[in-house]
Amino acid sequence: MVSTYLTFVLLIPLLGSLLVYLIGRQSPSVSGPLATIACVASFVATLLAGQSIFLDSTQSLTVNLFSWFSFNNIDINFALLWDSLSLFMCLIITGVGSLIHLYSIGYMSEDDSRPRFFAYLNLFIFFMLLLVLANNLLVLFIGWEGVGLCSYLLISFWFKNLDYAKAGKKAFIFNRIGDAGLLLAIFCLLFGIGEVEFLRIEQSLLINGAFQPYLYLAALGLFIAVTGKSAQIPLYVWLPDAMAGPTPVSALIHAATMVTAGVYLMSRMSYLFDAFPMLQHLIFIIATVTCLMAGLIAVAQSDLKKILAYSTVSQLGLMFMAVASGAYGIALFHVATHAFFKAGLFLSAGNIIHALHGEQSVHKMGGLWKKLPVTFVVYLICTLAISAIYPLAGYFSKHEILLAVKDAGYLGSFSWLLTVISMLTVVYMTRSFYLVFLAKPKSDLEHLHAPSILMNFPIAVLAVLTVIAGFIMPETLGQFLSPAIKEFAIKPDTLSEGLAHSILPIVVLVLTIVLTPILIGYQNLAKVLLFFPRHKFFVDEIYYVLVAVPFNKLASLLDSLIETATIKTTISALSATTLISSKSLSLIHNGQIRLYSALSLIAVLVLIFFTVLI
Amino acid sequence: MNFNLSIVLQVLLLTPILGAICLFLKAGKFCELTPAWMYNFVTWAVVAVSFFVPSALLLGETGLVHFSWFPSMGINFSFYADGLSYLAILFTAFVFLIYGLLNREQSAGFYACLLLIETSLIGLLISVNLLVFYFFYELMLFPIFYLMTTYGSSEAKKAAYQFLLYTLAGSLCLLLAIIYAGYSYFQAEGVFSLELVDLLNHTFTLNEQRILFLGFFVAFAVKSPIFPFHTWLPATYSNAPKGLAIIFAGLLFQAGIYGLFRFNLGLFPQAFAEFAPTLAVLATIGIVYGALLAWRSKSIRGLMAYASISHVGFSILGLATLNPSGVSGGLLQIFSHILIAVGLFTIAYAMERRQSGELITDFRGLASKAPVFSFFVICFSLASISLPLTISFVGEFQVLAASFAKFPIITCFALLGVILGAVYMLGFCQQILFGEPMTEDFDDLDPNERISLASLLVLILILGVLPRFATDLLGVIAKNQLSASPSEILEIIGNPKDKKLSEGLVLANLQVIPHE
Amino acid sequence: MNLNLLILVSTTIFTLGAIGLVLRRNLIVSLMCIELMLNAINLLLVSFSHYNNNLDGQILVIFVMVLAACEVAVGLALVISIFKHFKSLDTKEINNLRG
Amino acid sequence: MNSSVNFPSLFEIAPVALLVIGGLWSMLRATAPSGKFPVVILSSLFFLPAIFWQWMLYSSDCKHGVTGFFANQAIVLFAQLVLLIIAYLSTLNFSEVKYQVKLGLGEKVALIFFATSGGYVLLASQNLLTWYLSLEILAISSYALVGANLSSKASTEAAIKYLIQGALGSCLILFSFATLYGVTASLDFEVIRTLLLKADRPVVLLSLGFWIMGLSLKLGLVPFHYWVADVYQSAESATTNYLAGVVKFAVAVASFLLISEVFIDLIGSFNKLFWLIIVLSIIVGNLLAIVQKDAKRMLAYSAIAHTAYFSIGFLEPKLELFQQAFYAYLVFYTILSLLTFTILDLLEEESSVPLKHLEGLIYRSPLIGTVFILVMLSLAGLPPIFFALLAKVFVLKALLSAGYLGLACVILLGTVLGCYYYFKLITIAITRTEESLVSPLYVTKTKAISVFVLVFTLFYYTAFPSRIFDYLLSII
Amino acid sequence: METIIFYFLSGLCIASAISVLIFKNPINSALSLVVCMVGIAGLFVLLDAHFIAMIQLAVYAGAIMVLVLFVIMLLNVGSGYEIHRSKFVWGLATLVLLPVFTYLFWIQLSGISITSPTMQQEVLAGTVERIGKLLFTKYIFTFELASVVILSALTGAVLIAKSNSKKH
Repeated sequence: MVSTYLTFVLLIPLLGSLLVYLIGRQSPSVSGPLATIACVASFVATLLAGQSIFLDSTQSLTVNLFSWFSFNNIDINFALLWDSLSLFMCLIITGVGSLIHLYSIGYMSEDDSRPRFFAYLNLFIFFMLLLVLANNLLVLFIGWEGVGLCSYLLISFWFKNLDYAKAGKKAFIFNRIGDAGLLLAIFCLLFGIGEVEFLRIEQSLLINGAFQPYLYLAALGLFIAVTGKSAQIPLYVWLPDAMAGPTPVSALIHAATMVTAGVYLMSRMSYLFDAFPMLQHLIFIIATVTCLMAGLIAVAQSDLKKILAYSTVSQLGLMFMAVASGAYGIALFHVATHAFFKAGLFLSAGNIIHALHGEQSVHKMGGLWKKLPVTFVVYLICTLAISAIYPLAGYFSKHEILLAVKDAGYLGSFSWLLTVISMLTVVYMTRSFYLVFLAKPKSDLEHLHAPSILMNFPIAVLAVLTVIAGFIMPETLGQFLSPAIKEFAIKPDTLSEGLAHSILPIVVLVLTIVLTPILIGYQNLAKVLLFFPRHKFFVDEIYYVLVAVPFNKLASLLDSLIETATIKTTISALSATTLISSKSLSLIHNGQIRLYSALSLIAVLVLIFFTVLI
Repeated sequence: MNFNLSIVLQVLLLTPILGAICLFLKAGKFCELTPAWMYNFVTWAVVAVSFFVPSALLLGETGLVHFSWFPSMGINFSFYADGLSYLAILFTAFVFLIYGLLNREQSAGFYACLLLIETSLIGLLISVNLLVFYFFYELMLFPIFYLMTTYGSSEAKKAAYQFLLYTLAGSLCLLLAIIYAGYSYFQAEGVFSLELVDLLNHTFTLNEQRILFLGFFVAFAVKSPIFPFHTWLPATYSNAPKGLAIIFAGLLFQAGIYGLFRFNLGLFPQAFAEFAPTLAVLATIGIVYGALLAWRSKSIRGLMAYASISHVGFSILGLATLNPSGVSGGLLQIFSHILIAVGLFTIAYAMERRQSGELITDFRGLASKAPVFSFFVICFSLASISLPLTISFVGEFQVLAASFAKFPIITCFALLGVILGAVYMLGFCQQILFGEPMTEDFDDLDPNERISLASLLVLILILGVLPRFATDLLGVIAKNQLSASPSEILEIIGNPKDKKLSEGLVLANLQVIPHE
Repeated sequence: MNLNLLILVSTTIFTLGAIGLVLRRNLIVSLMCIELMLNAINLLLVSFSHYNNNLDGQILVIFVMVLAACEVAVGLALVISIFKHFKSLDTKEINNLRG
Repeated sequence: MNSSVNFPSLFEIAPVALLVIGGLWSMLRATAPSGKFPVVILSSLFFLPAIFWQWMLYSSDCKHGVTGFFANQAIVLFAQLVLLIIAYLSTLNFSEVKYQVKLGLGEKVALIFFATSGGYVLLASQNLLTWYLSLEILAISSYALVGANLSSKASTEAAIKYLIQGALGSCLILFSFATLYGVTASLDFEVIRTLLLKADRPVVLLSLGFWIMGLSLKLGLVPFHYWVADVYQSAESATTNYLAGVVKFAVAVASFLLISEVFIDLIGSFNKLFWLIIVLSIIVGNLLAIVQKDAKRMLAYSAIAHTAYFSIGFLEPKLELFQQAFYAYLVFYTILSLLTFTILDLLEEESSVPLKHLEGLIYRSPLIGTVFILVMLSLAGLPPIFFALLAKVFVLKALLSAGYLGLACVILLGTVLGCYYYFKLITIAITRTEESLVSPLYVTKTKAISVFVLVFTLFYYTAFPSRIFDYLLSII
Repeated sequence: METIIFYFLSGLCIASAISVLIFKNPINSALSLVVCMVGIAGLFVLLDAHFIAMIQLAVYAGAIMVLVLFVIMLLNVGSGYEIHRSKFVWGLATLVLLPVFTYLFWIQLSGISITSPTMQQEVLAGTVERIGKLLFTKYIFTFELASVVILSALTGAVLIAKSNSKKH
């Protein structure tokens, strides 16, 4: 029964995607609702399939759909793993997904290519579900690449704008680099222990230990994959550009679900990472630097979506700090809360941008609180949540992470960095909040494009979730996830603790609100101070110089050196030699019979000497 | 129905030949058939006949058919079909069928040449007498040359010469090696034989193996092509007229890889093992080199041509692993590349038919003009970069996983090729599909094109999702080929001089499908 | 008079004939040079015949003469027609065929 | 001294007699003041009985030796039979109208008859004298035939060049024979063979060296090839056909017989010489062919290369594989060369076939065009005619078996070079031009029949290769 | 005496052969050739080849050379075509001449003297009778064959002449 539901969970979005496109081509307006229904149906199916796990979270089930292929007598099955972790992820995906689908109906109502959009969205849901439901790394890889593909398609959804198309390509290529890492990891595992199924890898590691260099390489490969998908240094640069896609896409893929796949994967393979503390240390450092850097950049950005994007990168960094510290459950908790408030933020931003007819620069906004009250409230709540202010969801998850990180003790004397990171979040979020809603209007606010109820309802739900998640989740999640990943418990903070920890963020928040207008007056100072963050630390340029240029040079070098110079020249030299030699030979045949006789006689002499003497 | 394999194979071979002759003699005039109609009829017939091969294989005890022809020189019509040949024949027939759908306005001579190429391909896939194999191997040269020179531009003529001389230089090495192999057998056994069965029984000394391996290798390396032997390919694919690049790119290479597998690996296992690392390096260079140059390429077909070099590299890498899964992955790559290359070049052909211009930059924003077209472009591009659930992923995965176990560092470079694949393929898509449309009139695909591309795509997906049948089949074939040392084969087939030669050559049989 | 001297004479004449073929530009002289060479061989044959005490060589000489005559007949016919075409017998000018 | 009269019986010389009578008849007929010269009738009248008679001789059991003949050898009789057949086919070419309108057709046919009888005797000769004499019959007739096209300036020039070069070759051969006579005191092959080993080695080496060079000159091998291109190009195609097919066949087989019957013990010393000559011929022949602008001249140079291919038989005439390779390739080449020049005959204008004349051949006459393409492909050693491949396989097999790997590679190189210009000819033949569409090629019945016979032979031996190759092996 | 005659005749032959080469006028060359042939005929006599000597005089010096002279006169070609007087060519010729000459001579010298029969035997002079007998017994077939040679030469000459006459 469960397996049937599970199959439905997967198949509904896939079929939905096909149907949406096929039916949608005839009547575009149907496509949105249809896709939403599919997503909701999938959500319902998830709930139904998850019944037993809700009751007993230790349950896990493997559903073998069909045998895919085999490698060295290892059967690679198209199989699903149904346990609390995958259920948890599925709920987030289908739940948040449904809301965003709903939102998109309103957001995309004027676009002619709606069917395509919703088909892609549903397809994305399918691949994402496949990713989290996979029972082995190869099936996961399908989802992994599939979501990358959908991300590509959705980022370059408005393909007439070449910049958008390029952003999509960039996202895909960076993901592809990560995918290569994942492949490498799979190869290592196949070679090292001959298994690709999560459970079997776990068993094998438990029995044999994990001291092979190949497993180390596997873990590294997995981490490379994760940096690609979850936008960590060094592969994070695609995510800000990915904001070229429609805002719901940014919310769904680039905030709530896909980018957190890395956290999921590392949680799944936690036993592998746990075996290599050195690697964890490395991950931690990378995550910290990512977090810090993204926060700094976010402070200096003026594009609303970019701010949110860097914020996402930063928050992901935070999650990986937790993961590296061994606190997988807490990271997943943050995945959930982040999904709620970041989706809320993005959708709010979507409302704003929608209302302003596509304007994205925060400097051109302002005073919107009156015009978009619901959005204003949601944005406020989410901002507070991400700033980790009690009692919103963000506070709980973030605070736990900070605790876990401190416990892990990687930072040592650098623990003040954590505070900096947290406060950076507060600063950039508040700055954007101020500039969008509170600052003086820079433009005519009369012709706003008011958001429909379809757009306001989902963000309201997300806001509600943001508010209540902190109270509900910590207790349940700890129990719920512990069978699937390492034992962990979240002890919820008391009110007083919560308030105490919220003082600093609130102070910073207020300071930011006060200081931002003043700082705006000193443009030059800001330019100097934020020179590097404003230019994103020149990472894109550095990559261009370090990677793209050398490869381009290499390619042109190969082209000119091998393809043209060596091979083609050799060939043309050969043919030229042939022609020249035949032409010069034909010069000897000049029609002079005396020359012929002379040559023949000389040949006679030479050949006679040749024969008789040799 | 009781179909004798020998009859099926004969019919399979004779159908295109007779078709070609009929077309040549303009037999269509008498019954008022257009050449295209006749061509289509013949290709359908070939596909139909090739469906009987497995049933004939299952009924009979063996895959070997033998007609004595010139025994004193060891030259006989020996035909053999195993799963590999069968699949390859089926795909070949299918591609010719598709080409018939796409191109319906040509003259009788054009189609006759195509059928000759088909004969040649089918013939070389089923012949197990080395000289007969060579005969079929060379048979395709003239039709290709004819088609290129008669229907192509002056550039195509040049390319035709390049193709001809290159391939010929390679295959003459093959001829020399074949004769040398026969002679070496003669020295040992006192009989001159060019039968693969006999030669498989014979253990060549290591030195002989090395020399012979090189002889065979050069020919197949040119045809495949393997890295330094590839120069003919971009020119040929780029200049092939009338969409013939579909046939060339889709089918020619398989002769090379098939030959490497059946002959180099089968006859000279030790030399192959010795040479495998070099082969892997060459293959990997091919993968990366092809990808880099595809990235740089400015013309559509140039890009696809270099992409082909890159893809074929995976196939070769698979063979070089000498691991059953790797080899079977390499073989599976043949089929995936057939489907993908045919798809991509069909797309290129569709573009050329609609708008002149062979550069990528001559096209822009086609997505908004021709959505169906764009859909296929994206799909085939994705298949080309071996997205999971396409056939190319399975093959590539097997190849890379097997090669990782043997050549870890080389494999890392091959992975670089995987990344670069995305770079050039998506760059291509972006360039032609996205942005503001450049021209007004770019019609979407016509039904024939849609059917062909859709059928290819369906195959790509079906084999990508359910490749088990193919991988098991190829796996068994690969395993037998790898494990069957000459002495083992001798055990299996008994005395080869026996009248019942047909017992021989147990490479694999369609019967040996273990799954379920 | 011994065989070696005869051979010396004969080879000298033969060589002179060959050199004449190279040096002379007149076609008729070329033909004469060929005759010279044939004569040298005849001399050689007769000497051998003498020293071998065997007459077969002389028979061969007779036939060589016949052939020489035939060759000259055809050759001279050709020379005449060459002269008609080229108005000259200079081999230097008879060089339309080349390459 | 043997004083008995050594005249062969009429039964044995009947074919020669028929040929000579045929020649005489043609001469007489040529004196008739006017009217068409009946080439087909006349040649059939004498050639067909001769062929028939030869067939009788060949299939009869009494293959005993007679003075002046190697009659005890099946291969000789077989070669003579082949010679008669190809000479007949070649003669039929003269039935074309364009030859009828020229003067001297009767004489030409007579010369063909005489030359063929020379070739016939050459194959069977058993002493140096007959060998030399019959070679000269071939040569003198050839000079005259080449020069016979007197309306053409080039033809005369080629003839005189051929004569001077040929005479030089004759001198070389004769010099060699004289020395052979000097050391063995005999003209008989049998005696020479037995005495040759005892004779002084330097002298014999010198003498055989001269013979080989004279032979190379007659066969047109590099570096004695200067006449080949001029003669093949300038002679009428029918004559070229005869020279390249029949004369070459006769000279090659006769030389091979002489080597394998008489010089067999010493020929090993000339390995390197032959090797050099063959390599040079392959390379130079193919290279020169590439730049030619006249189809006949191009194919003349290619003929040099092909002659070198079968000449590999001279390298190791003792070995069966080499004998087989020699005969196999010679038969193959002879058929193809006959076909080639028969087809070029159709396109000829003033004794030359500029490449332009080939344009659109396949459109002017699809059948002839196809045959032409097939011939070119076969000359290149490519399918679809398997026979071509087999011939090459024989050559390569022989070479590999004796360790001539380098030479085998040179042959492959030559094949690649050769492919270039054969395909150039094909490309021209398949070029569609306006002119070619309006001027269909007229092919006479006789020509069609001879083309058909030759193509049929090719296909027949492709289908049943063992019928010729195994057979040849059995009678060598 | 014989030796003196031999040296005289040999010198004559060689000298006249050289003069064939160096006379500008073909008529002079032809006459030198006749002298050479006569000299050779003399050598034939010395070598007891009487019949051959006679034929040499009759056929060669007589018939053939008359034919040649006739053609020369018919075409009226004077000394227009110079010998190539370039020193280079002559030097080259000498270079060619010397090695051939010395080498061939040396080889023959060392070779034949071993195999040639001793002189004690009765000298087999080439008289008409002996030659004739040999010609009509052992070489009768070849003798007949010679007719074919002559026939073909005749036909050839006629053919060429015929075409010539047609042209004018």
